[in-house]
Amino acid sequence: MPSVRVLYFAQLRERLNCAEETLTLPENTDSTAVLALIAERHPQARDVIASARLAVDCAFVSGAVTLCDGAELAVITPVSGG
Amino acid sequence: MPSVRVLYFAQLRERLNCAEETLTLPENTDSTAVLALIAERHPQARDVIASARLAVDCAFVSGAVTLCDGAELAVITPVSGG
Amino acid sequence: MIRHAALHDGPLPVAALTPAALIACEHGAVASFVGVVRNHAHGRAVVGLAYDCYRPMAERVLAQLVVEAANTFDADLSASITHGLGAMLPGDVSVAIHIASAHRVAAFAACRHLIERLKQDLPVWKRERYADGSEAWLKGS
Amino acid sequence: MIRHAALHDGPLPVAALTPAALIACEHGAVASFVGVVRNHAHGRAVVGLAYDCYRPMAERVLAQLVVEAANTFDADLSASITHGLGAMLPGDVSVAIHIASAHRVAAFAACRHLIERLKQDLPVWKRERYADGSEAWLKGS
Repeated sequence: MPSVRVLYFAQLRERLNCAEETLTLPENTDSTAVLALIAERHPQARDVIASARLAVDCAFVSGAVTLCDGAELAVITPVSGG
Repeated sequence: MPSVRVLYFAQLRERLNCAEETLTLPENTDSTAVLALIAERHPQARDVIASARLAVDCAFVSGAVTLCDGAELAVITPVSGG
Repeated sequence: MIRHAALHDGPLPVAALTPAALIACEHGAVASFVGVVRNHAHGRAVVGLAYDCYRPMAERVLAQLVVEAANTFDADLSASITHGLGAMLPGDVSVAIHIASAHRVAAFAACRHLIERLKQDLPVWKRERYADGSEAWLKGS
Repeated sequence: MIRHAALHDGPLPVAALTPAALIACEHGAVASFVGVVRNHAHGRAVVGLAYDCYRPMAERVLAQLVVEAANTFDADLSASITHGLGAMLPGDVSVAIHIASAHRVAAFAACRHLIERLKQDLPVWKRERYADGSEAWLKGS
């Protein structure tokens, strides 16, 4: 199972008190399952993660994802730029 | 019958070789009748005047118009600003 | 709240391109439109143009269109609209519209409304000069 | 054809407000959107805000949105999009979008599209500070 970096921003980073962690995740999975695994690990942020999208290597992904060792994942909660 | 100034611009001014003239027109009339009287006076520009709107004292008018001595009329052919 | 509507002799200066004068902390959105003289139109190469204008009416129409936009989209909007007159070359700026409003929907709508209404009602006429030496008054735009 | 997409540390400078760099004689229409930090939001007095950002992804998203707008509205458009980051005060400029195209319909549509898509997909988050001393991360915008 590949070891990946997972990044947190804004409200989620504050809730977890963590900007980044390294996790071991299944190689062939899907974005919903990845977010569910992360939420399971951080029950105090389950509600925030439920509204998030997953990005892998700076691109939004949905459905099936293949994770490689060293991939950079980001949990993108609803954005508020502009 | 009031004496009014009538102004011409752009293509119409060139066709008439006239930027302004003074005409005597009925006091109580309507914009279509005013344009028809002007077209009658300038048959060489009948087609251009047919596409024009009438302005009285710097405002578009349609339907009934009351003309006063010294009013400033303008024959506004389709505009092309911007 | 700023309301500015004016004619300008010649192409608009570079200062007319910026909405900087309208920026205010109660208005979160500024939408702008700038019209530029193109080097081609209706499939022909344009080398220049000249605007004729019924000046007192044009000034009045510009001011009225700003009021109309405010009445329609946002009573508190700030607006600046400037139209150039006379001779211009391709690349010159002929018109600049800036709208500041609390929200972007009203700012975009008012800006779009103003350029469309200007093209309907502003008593200004464009005579284009073409690469082949001919000239023509535009009818509508 | 000019394509510019960038993040900027701090509020945007006044130079970002003008589309002057995009003016070209093949593009008759320039539409712009400028976002300004407001002094009120959701009925509360805002005294400042800070943007957090996933920077490498945000740079990539901005560039992709420009390509998307060109593919959708006009393959030949010029575009500039800049988003500020970090701390800002009411009246500061947080985002500037400029689109130049041959015709105004495409310029307006591409400009509007870019701000709407930016608000959906740009990984940037706004934390507002209120007059009562409290702070909150915005959810959507």
